[in-house]
Amino acid sequence: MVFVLFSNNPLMRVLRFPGWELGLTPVSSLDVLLAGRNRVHAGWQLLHHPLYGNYRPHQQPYRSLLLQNSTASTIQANTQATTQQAQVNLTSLHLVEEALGIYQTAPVLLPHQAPHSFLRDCATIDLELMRLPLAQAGWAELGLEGGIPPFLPDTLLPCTGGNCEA
Amino acid sequence: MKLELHKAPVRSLRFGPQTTLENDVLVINQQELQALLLEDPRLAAVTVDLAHPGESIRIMPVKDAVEPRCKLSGGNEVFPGFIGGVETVGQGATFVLEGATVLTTGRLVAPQEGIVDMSGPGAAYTPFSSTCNIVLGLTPREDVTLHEAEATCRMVGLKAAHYLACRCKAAKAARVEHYAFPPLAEAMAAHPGLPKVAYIYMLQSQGLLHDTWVYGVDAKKTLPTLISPTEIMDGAVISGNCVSACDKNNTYVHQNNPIIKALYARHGKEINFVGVILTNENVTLADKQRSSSYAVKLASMLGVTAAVISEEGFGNPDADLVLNCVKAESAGIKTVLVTDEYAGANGASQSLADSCPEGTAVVTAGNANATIVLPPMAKVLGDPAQADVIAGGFFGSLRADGSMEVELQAILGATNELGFNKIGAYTI
Amino acid sequence: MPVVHMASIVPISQSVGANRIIPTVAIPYPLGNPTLSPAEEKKLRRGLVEKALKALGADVTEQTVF
Amino acid sequence: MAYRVIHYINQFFGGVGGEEMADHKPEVRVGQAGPAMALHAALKGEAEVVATIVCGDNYCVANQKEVAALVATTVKKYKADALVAGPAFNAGRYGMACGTVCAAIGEACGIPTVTAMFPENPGVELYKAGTYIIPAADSARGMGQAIPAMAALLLKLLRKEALQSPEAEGYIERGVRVNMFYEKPGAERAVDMLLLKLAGKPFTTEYKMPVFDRVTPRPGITNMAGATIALVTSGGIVPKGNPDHIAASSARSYGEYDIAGVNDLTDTTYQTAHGGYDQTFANQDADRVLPVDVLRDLEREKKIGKLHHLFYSTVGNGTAVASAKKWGEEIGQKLKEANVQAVILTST
Repeated sequence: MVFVLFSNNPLMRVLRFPGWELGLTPVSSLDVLLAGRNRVHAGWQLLHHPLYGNYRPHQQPYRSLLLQNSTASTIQANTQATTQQAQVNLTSLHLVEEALGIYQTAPVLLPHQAPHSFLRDCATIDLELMRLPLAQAGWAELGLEGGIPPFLPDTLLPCTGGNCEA
Repeated sequence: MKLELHKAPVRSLRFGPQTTLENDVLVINQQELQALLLEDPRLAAVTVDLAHPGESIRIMPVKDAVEPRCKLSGGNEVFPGFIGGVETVGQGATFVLEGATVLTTGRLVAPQEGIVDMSGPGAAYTPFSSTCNIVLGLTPREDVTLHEAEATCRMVGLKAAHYLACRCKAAKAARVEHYAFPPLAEAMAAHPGLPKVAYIYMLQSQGLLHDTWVYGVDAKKTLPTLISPTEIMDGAVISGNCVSACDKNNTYVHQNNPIIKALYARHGKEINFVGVILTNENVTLADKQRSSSYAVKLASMLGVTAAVISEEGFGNPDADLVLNCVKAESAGIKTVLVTDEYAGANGASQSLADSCPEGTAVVTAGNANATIVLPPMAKVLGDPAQADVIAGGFFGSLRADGSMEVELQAILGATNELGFNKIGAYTI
Repeated sequence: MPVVHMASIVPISQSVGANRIIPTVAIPYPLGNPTLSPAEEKKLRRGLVEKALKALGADVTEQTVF
Repeated sequence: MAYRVIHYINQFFGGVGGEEMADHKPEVRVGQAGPAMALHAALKGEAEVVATIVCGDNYCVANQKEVAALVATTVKKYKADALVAGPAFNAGRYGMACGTVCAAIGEACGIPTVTAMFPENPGVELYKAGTYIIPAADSARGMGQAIPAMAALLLKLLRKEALQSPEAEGYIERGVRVNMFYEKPGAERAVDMLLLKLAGKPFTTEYKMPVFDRVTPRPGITNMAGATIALVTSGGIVPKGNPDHIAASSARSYGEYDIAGVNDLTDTTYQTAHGGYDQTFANQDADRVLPVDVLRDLEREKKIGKLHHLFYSTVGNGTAVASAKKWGEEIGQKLKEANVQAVILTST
């Protein structure tokens, strides 16, 4: 199985994810979502829901997304499609598109817009909420033995997404 | 299972030399309570304050609300897995200090909202402006991890609630409520002709500060399960959910679940209320699929024709709500969903992050993004520094005159998805 | 006039009520495939469009995936 | 004391002139002009129209911010409690003007605004969330009906009376969710609703989940070699540079583009405006979304009669279902008038 982890959470860059493809760059949470969406369109499947359970996009500047590419997984194939058709996971597609809809309802909070203590907590919460999906993908908490690593925020890269406002 | 709730009303609170209930006044020995709570080595400091309905007091950020209860008989103790052992609760008699609430406050993370105003316009939106509140200000030691800090604050609230009830349990209850939950075989045969109805009770279970505990077990690690409503009344379900104040189900609303109450009110008359199914709201899609299938399967095994489904939180739990609804309806179970809405401050955005054509019957607890201006209060209990975070615009904004414009999201229990309040929404 | 919906995600096409549906290749390139040579890609596209014309020529009574 | 109302009307109803005066700059007249007189009368002394603003429709649509600012200044100067605009009936630009002015003033000044227009006026879809729109007839013959309805709703808003449902109050549903306190807690309402649902009796959901329409399939084309086929896409294909500024998401419009003489879409001539998918592949070759090249071949080979010289494009991503439905109807109408026999609709 092949995994990709997209995240703008600086804590994720301290950790080790052996054998995984990583897109750990300081972009906006929306950019993370867009990167994940492009993979979903290319047939990858989300391993967890792309929205938080309590924070809205203007309340949490960080986002991590874990996706899997596995032809043997339970992808709902579009059987009548041409042979060249990428098999899109409908659940992932539906959830990522609905999540993007939610991202449009309020301005996205960018990391540099929030105070440092707030950022550290948000990064911690993002990591905590990712623990289960990461663990289910076989992650063994490498680098977390000494607890949550020190938090070093970084400068945001320019936004690349089609519908983000810098 | 049979449970009696012995309810002793509390109309006022004061500090005194001995914790006791005198003529509906809950007298609290402040030092004794503080000393008990400070037995937890993870706590650096505890303050105890009192807040009454109508006072010019703002309490924030509130982590949890707990109703003081303890067992009179029936074995074990309330809050199994925390105060009580892990043995079964929900039978015998339980003493309740009705009208009193323990509110735990203290900073765990930023941002963290959870406002209770005891008077003014904000008071209309929180159930806890009409209870007499014992406000615990909690400061965990600095070397305690966030996980430990959350666990400490959670435990302290339960401990205080149990202590208060225990010290007063000799008092005579003004009223005794009787609840029975028969064995399945009896329940199935009872009330022939009445439709069998279940309650699918969704619990937030996504990780730190987004968790719920059942008999001491982290709900994300459970499969959906059957539980007697009387067990819920004895505190089998505990909140570890500390964000999104408006629609987190704090421990108090679990203890007093209004959907269970409403189903009991019709039981034997119009419906046969045959079960409560606890299910979780996890982050992984595999868990969401499994839990929704399993919860609906349990409902099918009970042979119910209808179910009320309640949500906790918003955003990704909307997907669990929709999965539960679609799977139940396709199994021939008619559903009513209880949720709240995030339709934007202007009310014009899409309310839920997910939807399904099967969701034809929805009760809403209102738009959490609607804003309200909270005037300044004479006293702030808890951590006033949190006002800075609120001032930062994450949940609202602080005005020059000390008033705050906040979304209902910041007010504890404002859009409770167990349908605790009368608030709702409609389309203009 | 008849309409044929050439859509990457058939269930979405069905849920929005299309009556004649042609499944296409992928969301970012419904009528192409960048991994093919230009000539092969055009052949693929032509095949899909011819299928669409066939669908437009067919009488259907309910939602039909061609 | 009577409430004070400002009335916004266009050049035609202000007596300035017709289409030739559509660039007329806004002017403020003290008291009532045109329909403001009827409105003033319908308010029966409980409110009075203190000033009338007359503005050319083209001017307003082209200078929305400036006109809104002028109206806001006028509202403040006259200490107005409310703004009324129109009725615009089925005049498209007048509808846009009334909608934009009402929405802007409601937001900037926090006062009630009411307008009226024909339900299919494009201003309805664009501005209904931002103001109250009374459904009016398609022409000024409906003035007599619209004005009293506007006055009645306006007075309710001024008195801050709780509004009932849009049907009961007679305005077009704004699609805006408003909180209210019910008589019973939500839990009891849920069980009440469950009992009705169980009994098969009618019940009213408190929140309607979005649903889609169905249409009856049309018969197939019998003579494909003689048929004119049109291309429509929700994949956002537009001429390079996106001249109509179709939004990447939550589109507010669709584009109509002439492809007469275009045999192939290339990376220098066409692109996608769509923000809902990775644009790389469509920008390299827009035929991957809109198969113009293949249809030209088929046209040449007489497999189809011809490819319609216009194609229509919008962005599906996040676009309101109501807007999409309305554009679908408009595009359908245009294609029908152009004698198009069949449509290929592509989606990403």
